[in-house]
Amino acid sequence: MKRFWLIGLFILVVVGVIAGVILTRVQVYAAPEQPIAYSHQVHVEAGIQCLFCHPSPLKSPLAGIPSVQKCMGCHNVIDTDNPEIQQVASYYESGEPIPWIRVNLQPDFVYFNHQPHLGAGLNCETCHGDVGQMDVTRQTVKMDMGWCLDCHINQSDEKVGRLADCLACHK
Amino acid sequence: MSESEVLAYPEDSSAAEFEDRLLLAERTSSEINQAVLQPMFRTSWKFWALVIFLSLLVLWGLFAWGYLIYWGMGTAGINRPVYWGFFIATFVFWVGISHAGTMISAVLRLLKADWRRPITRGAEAMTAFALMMAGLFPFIHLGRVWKFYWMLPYPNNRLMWPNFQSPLMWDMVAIFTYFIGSTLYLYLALIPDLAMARDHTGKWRQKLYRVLSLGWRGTEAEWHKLHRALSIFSVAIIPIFLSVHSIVSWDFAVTIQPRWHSTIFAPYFVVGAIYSGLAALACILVIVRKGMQLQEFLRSEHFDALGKLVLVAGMAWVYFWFAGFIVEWYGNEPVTRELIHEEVAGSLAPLFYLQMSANLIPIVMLIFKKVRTTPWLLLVATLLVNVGMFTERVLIVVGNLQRNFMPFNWGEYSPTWVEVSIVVMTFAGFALLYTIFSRIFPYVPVWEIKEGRLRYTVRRIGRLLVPTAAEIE
Amino acid sequence: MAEIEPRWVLIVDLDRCTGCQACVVACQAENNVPTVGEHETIEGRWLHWIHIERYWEGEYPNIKARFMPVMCQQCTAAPCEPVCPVFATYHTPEGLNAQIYNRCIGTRFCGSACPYKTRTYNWLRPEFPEPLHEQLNPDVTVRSRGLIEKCTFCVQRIRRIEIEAHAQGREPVDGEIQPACVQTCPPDALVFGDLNDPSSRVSQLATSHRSFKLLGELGTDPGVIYLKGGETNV
Amino acid sequence: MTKRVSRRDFLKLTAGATVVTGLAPSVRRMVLEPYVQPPEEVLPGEATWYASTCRLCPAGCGIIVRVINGRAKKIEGNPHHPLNQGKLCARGQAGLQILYNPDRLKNAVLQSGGRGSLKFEPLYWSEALDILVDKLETLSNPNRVAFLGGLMPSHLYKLTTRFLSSFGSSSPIIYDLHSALEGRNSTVQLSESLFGSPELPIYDLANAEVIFSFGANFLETWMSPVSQSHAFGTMRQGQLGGRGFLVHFEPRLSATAASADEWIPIKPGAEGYVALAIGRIILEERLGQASSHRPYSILYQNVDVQEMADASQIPVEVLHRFARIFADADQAIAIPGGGLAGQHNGGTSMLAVQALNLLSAQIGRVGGVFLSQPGPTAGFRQNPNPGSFENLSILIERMKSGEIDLLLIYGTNPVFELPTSAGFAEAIASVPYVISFSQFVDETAARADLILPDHTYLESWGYEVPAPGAAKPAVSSQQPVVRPLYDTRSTGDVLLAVAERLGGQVANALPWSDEVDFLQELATELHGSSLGAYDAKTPSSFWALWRQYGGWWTEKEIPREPDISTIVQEPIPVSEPVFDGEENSYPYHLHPYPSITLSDGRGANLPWLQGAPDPMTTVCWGTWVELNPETASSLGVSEDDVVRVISPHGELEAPVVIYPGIRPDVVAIPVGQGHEQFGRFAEQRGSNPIALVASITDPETGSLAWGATRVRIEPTGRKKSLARLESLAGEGRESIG
Repeated sequence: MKRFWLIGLFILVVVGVIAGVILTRVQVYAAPEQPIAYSHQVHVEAGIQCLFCHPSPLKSPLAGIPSVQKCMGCHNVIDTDNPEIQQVASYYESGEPIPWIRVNLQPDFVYFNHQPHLGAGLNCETCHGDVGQMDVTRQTVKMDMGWCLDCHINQSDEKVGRLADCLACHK
Repeated sequence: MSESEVLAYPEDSSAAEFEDRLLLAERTSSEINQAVLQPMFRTSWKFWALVIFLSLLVLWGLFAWGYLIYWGMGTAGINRPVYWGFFIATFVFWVGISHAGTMISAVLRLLKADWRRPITRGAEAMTAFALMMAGLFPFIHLGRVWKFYWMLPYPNNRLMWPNFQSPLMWDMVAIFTYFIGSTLYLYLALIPDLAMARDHTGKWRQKLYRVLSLGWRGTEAEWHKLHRALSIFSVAIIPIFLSVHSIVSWDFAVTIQPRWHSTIFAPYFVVGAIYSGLAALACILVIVRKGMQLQEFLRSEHFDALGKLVLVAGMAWVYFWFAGFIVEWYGNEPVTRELIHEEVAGSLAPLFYLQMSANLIPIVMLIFKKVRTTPWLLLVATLLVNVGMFTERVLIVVGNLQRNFMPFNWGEYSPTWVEVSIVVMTFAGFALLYTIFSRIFPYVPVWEIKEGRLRYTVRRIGRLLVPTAAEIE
Repeated sequence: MAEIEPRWVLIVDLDRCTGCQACVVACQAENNVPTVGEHETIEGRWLHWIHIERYWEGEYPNIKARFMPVMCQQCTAAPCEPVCPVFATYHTPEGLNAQIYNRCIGTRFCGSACPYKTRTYNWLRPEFPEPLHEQLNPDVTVRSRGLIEKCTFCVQRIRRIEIEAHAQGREPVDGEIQPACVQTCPPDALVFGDLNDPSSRVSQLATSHRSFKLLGELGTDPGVIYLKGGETNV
Repeated sequence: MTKRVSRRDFLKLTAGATVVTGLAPSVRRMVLEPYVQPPEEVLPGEATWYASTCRLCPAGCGIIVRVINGRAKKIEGNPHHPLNQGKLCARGQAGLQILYNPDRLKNAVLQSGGRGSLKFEPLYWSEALDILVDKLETLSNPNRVAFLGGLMPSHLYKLTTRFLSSFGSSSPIIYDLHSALEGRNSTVQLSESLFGSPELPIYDLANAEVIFSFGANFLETWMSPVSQSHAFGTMRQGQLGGRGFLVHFEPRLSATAASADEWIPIKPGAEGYVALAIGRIILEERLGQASSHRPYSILYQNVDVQEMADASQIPVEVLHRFARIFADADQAIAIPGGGLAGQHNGGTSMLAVQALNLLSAQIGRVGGVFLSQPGPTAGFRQNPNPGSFENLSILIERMKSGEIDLLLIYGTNPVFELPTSAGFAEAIASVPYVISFSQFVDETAARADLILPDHTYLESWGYEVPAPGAAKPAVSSQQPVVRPLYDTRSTGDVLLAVAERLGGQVANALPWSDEVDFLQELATELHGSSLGAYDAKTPSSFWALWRQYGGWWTEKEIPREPDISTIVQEPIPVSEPVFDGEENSYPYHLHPYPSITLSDGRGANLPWLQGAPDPMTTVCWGTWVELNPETASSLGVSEDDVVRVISPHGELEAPVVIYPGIRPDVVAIPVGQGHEQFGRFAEQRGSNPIALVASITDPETGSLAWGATRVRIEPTGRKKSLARLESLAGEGRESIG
C-alpha cells in the first residue's frame, strides 16, 4: 500500500514536470493576443512585400513596425467597413499608438541587430517562418541561444571567431 | 574468548589498568550495548532547550541569508577591494574542521592505533557535518545564487560549460568528492551498530534502523566485506583529504595577490586544518562526554592521545606558518611588507596577536599531561585553538585583501549583522545536526570497541599477567 | 572582415590629463553605471568604471599632485580570466577582456584576482528613480545586483561603428571608434585605436619614450598604455 | 469569435499551468507602440543626434544629443563647434539628469500654504499667466518690478530686456555665484578699462610657451574650461618640438595647480604684488624684448621689488627667476583669474597681472591675448554680462525698504548663492509677490509665491554667444532635442504671452507669436554671409542648417587684436588686501572654491555629479574642510574629524581633509553643497561656505570679495566619514616601493 503511494507520487511528479515543460513550449510558441486581429496572410496574399511595412531592417537594428499613418495610407479606402479596420482608424484619429504585443522577443541582455543579418543574406523567413501563411502571427522557432549558435558557430574560420564571440550579442 | 574467561586481578593494579584501558571491565556485550544506547534515549528538558535554541539561531541565519539574497551582497560588509569576507573565511574554517574525522578514522585505522576506537564515530560525524556547513558558503557568497547551476557541467544548447581552469571548479569537485567519501565512510562503519540498535529498540527507531542497517546480520562474509571496504576507503580517502584543503588554499594562491601567491599555502592549509580539526574534535568529545555521560567510553587516555596529536599538529602548524612568514618578511617586497606591517603593527594587529596567542598558548598547555587528561583544561586549550584558527582564516582572507598593488584602492572590512548571523547559523547548524545525530545514532562505535576487546586479552603466563594483542583484521 | 583582428588599445597621456572627471561622468552616462550614494561610497562600493587616482609627491610647499585615470587595463594575460568558474569573463579575438553580465554569477573571484582592482561589483539593487531610467543607454545591459562589471572599452560603440562601416563596405578608419571617455576628454589625453594597424595614432604614441604600462612588472601586458607626464615628446 | 475565446482561455490555462508547475519560463508580454505619424528623420532603433548648446555654465559649448525613440540618451560635444571641438566636461555630460530629474516641477504651481510651506497647488498655465498679468497691471509704478537673472539664454535676456524697457522698468539684474567665483564682472571691467571693450579676453593657451596663471582655475570652472583644457592639452604635447610651462599662483593647490609645472602657494591677496614685482624686474633688467618695454615703464614707477617680495612672502630670487622665465619666452601669458577677483584688492591685482601681457607685448600675438571677433554675429551680442555685487546690493536694499512689489527670478538661486550677511532672505520676505521660473524647488523658489517652471535646456529653444568666445566668430544655437516631458513652459513664451495680454507698448515691442518666431528672425540675419561654415539658398533652409549645425560660425579663424592705444599711462596702484575678521580671533583665511562638478551648487541635484569625485580629494556627496597638515596638527584634528568653521557672519560644520597642498593659514571649503531645498539628491547634504562670507566688495569693481573673510576653527570632537574614492591608508602614494 505504501509502495503504491510512493510510486503514485513519483509518477505524478514526473508527469507534472513533463506537462510543465510541454506547456512552457506551448506558451513560447503561442501567438499573443493582439489588440487588433491583424492577419499577415491577408496582406502577403495581397502582394505586399515585408519591407513595405517593416522598412528598416536593412539599415537599422530593428525592422520596425508600421506607423498607424502607414496603415491608414491604404485603409482610408480599402475595407473600411471591417470593424477591425475601424478600430485602426479610431486609433489614428485619437492619435494613440496601437499597443501591439511583440511576437519575437529577445531578453534585455541580447543585442540583436537585423541589419548585419540581412547583410549576410538571410531572408526574413529564416527566422520568422512563413508569416505569409499565418493568420495570427506567432513565433515559429524558440529563439534561444542554442538556436542563435546553430548558425553563428557554423561559419568560416575567419568569421567564426567574431560571430561565436559572446560580445557579438551580449554587451 | 567469552567474558567468563576473563580473570579477576584484585591486587594487581597493572592488570586493572590494562583492563580499564581496553574496556575489558566486567561488562557483558549486552551491557555495553545498553551503555551506548541508553544515552540516546535520554532527552531531558535541557536537551530540548538546546535543540530549540539552536534551531532558532539557524532560522535567524536563514532569514539573514534570505535578506542577503533579496537585497544583494551589499548587506554584508564586503567591499572593494575586500571582495571576500567572513563567508569565505568561515568556509575555509569548516573545511579545515572536516579534516579531523578522516585523520582520526582513516589514518589512525591504517596505523592501527587502537585508542581511536571509541572516538571514530564522533570524528566522522564531525567531518560530514562540517562539510555540510562548509558547502553552504560557496552558495551563500554567490551574488546570484539562483544561477548556481551554471557551475555544474550539464549539457545545454548554449554550448556553455564551466571553466575547469578555475580553482572554484576544483574546489567544487574536491569538496563534493570528499563529502561523498566521508559520508559513505561514516555510514559503512555505522551499519553493524545500526543492526545492533535495530535489535534493541522498538517503534520508529526500529523501523529507521531496519532500513538503514541494510539487513545486516553479522555473518562472517558481511564482516569480511565490511573490513575490506573500510580498509579500501581508509586508503582512498587520504589523497582526497589532502587535496581538499590544498585546493581551498589554491583559491588564494593562484592569484597574484601578495601573501596569497605562495607555494607553501597548500601544506600550510592542510596542517592548519588538521590542527583545528583535531582541536575541534577534542572540544566536542569533552562536551558530548559530559552531555551523554559517556565517561565509560571516552576516557582520559583517549584525551591524552588526542591531546598529543593536537600538540604535534600545532607544532607542525607553527613550523609551516613560520616557514611562510620568514620568507615573506625577509623578501621585503613592498605590498607584502605593507601587509605584514598591517598585521604586526597596523589595524589588524589585535586580530594577529589574538591569532598567535590563541594558537601558541594551547601548544604550551598541551605539553603537560595534566592538561591533556583534565577535560576542562583540554576544552579551554582546544577552544583556544579554534578561536585562533578561525582568526587565522579571517586574517588570511580578509587581511590580505585589504592591501594591494594600488594604494589608492586599499580598503578596510568589518562584518555586518548579516554575515555574523549566517556564520553563527553554521555553528548552530553544526551543533544542531551533531546533537540530533547523537540521539539517533550510536555515538560510540560498539562493534569497534568489542573488536578491540577481542584483540586484547590479559593472559597468565606462569605467575605473570601479560597483556597480549592479536591481529584480527 | 579584417584580415588581422584589431588589437584595441587605449593611450592615456598623463601629461595632458587635468583630472577633470569628464571621462568619469561620460562613462557613467554611456554605460548605465549606477550611482551608489554617499553611504555605499564610504563603504568602498563605488562603481565608476574609470576613476582618476590622485597621487601626492613631496611635502608642502614643494608638493606636487599628479592624476592618473585608471580603468580596466584589458590585460592580454589577464589574471581575472582563468579564475571565473563560468566563463563570464574571457578574452575576445580582438584582445578585449570581456565581461558577460548575464553569465556572471557573482563569485567575485575575478575582483580578488585583479591586481588593479578595477572590477566593480553591484552590491545592491541599482536604483534609477523615475524618470531617471529614461537616461539608460539601450545599447548596454542594465546590470542587476550581484554581478561584476567593468570597463569594456565601450564595446557597444566599437560594434556600432564596425557594423556601420561594414554596411558601407569599408573598414572603420583610425579615430572613428571612440569610447565615451575618449570622445569627451577635453584635453585629448585619451586616444583609442588599433595597435595592429602600424599607421594608427595609438601605434605611433605607443612607441613614445614616455610610454609605460601600469604594474608592468606583473606581466599582465595591459591594453592600456600610459604616457608619462612632465616630459616633452622629443 | 468562439475560436478567439477558446484560444484566449487556452493561453490562460497554459499560463496558469506553467506557474503551478513552477516552470514559468521567460514568457513575458512586451508592448510595441508604433508612431502614429512618424517624424521623417527617425529610423526605428537608430539614434538621431540633435545639435544644441550646453547650458550648465555660461561658456556655451556646443553639444549633440543622442536621441532614441524620442528619449535623450547621451550628450556629447559637438565636434564641429569652434569652442569645444567635440569635447565636453563632467557637468555638460550630466545635463541629461536635469531633463530626467525626478524632482522637477511638472507644472506651474502656486505655493498655497504660504512661502516656505512647500505646499504647492498645481495651476493651469492660463491661470498662472492671469496672476502674472494681474500683478504687472496692478503695479503702482513700473519700477516696482525687478527681474533678477542668473544664467540666462541670450535670447531670453534680449526678450526680457525688451519687455522690461517697454514696460518702463529697469533692465534685469544679472548675478550668479558661478560668475562671481569666476570673476566675470571684474574681468569685463578690466577689459573695458584696458582695451575699451567690455568683454572677456581669450588667452591663446595652445600656442603659449609659458603661462603664469594667477588664481585662474582655467582647467576646472573658470570661463570656458573645455576649450581651455583642450588648448592646455595642445600646449602640453601638441606643440612642435616643445612643451609649454605652466606656473600657477594660488593659496590652494587646485586641480589646475596640480596640472601646472610649478605651484606657488601665494598669500591671499598678494598676487598683484608678485605680478608687479615681476614686471618691475623685467623692466629693470631689460629682460626679453626690451624694445617693447618703454611705453609701460611708467606703470611700474612706484614698485619696489623688495617691498613686494616682503608683502608676498616670496623671496626676491624666486621673483627674479620668474621674471626671467616669463620674459625669455617667446609666447608668455599672464592670466588674472577668479581667485584675484574675490579679493578686496581684486581690481588692482588683475590689472597688475594683465599689465604683464602688455609689457611682454603679448596682446594680439599668437600665444597671447585676444578678444573674440563678432564678425557678422554682432547683432546677437547682447550677452548678459553679470552685474556686480554692488548692483545687487542696491536691489536688496530696495527690496528691504519696500520699493519692490514684484520680483521675478530666473536662473539664479540668490538665497543659496549670496552670503547670509547680504540679507537676501530677509529682503525677499519683504517683497509682496515673488515669481520664480525655476524648474526645481530650490531655496529661492521655496520663498516664491508662484513658480512658472521653464523647460529644461534640452527641451527649449535659444542661442548663446560663447563668452569668452572662440577663435572663430560663433553663435551657438539651442533647440529642443525631446518633446517637453511635463507641462512646463518656456519663459520666453511666457513673456511673449504676457506682452500680448498687456497690449499696447509692450505688445508692440514684442510682436512675435512665440520665441521660435523671434529666434528664426534673428538667425536668418546671418543668412547670406559669405564667411559662414555653411550657407543655404533660402532663409528656411538656413534655419534648418542653423539647427542642424548647432549654430553658426565662420569657416576660418578671424582673430581680433585688443585695442591698446588708449591705455592710461599712470602707475599701477599698489593696494593692500583687506580682510573681514580680526586676525587674532579669526586666524585663517577662508578660501571657498567652486566645485569642478557641482560648480556653484547648481549641479548638486544631479546624482552623476554628486557621485563624481572631486579630483584633488576624491570626495563626493559632501562638504569638507581642507587643512594643511601643520594646521591640523596644531588644532589636534585628523582626517574625518568634524570641525566648526566660524566667521564673523556664520558658522558651519564639516569633516576635515588633511590637504598637503594648501597654505597653513588658509582653509579651503568647496562650494556647491549645503542645499536646504533642491531635490532629494542635494537636500540636507554638506554645508555652504558662501554663507560665512562677509559682504565686502572690491572698491574698484564692486565685485563681492568672497575670498576676503577670516575664520577660526574649533574641533567638535566628532567624526564623520567622508565618501572618498581614495583609501586613506594609501596616503596618496602611487605605489609603495
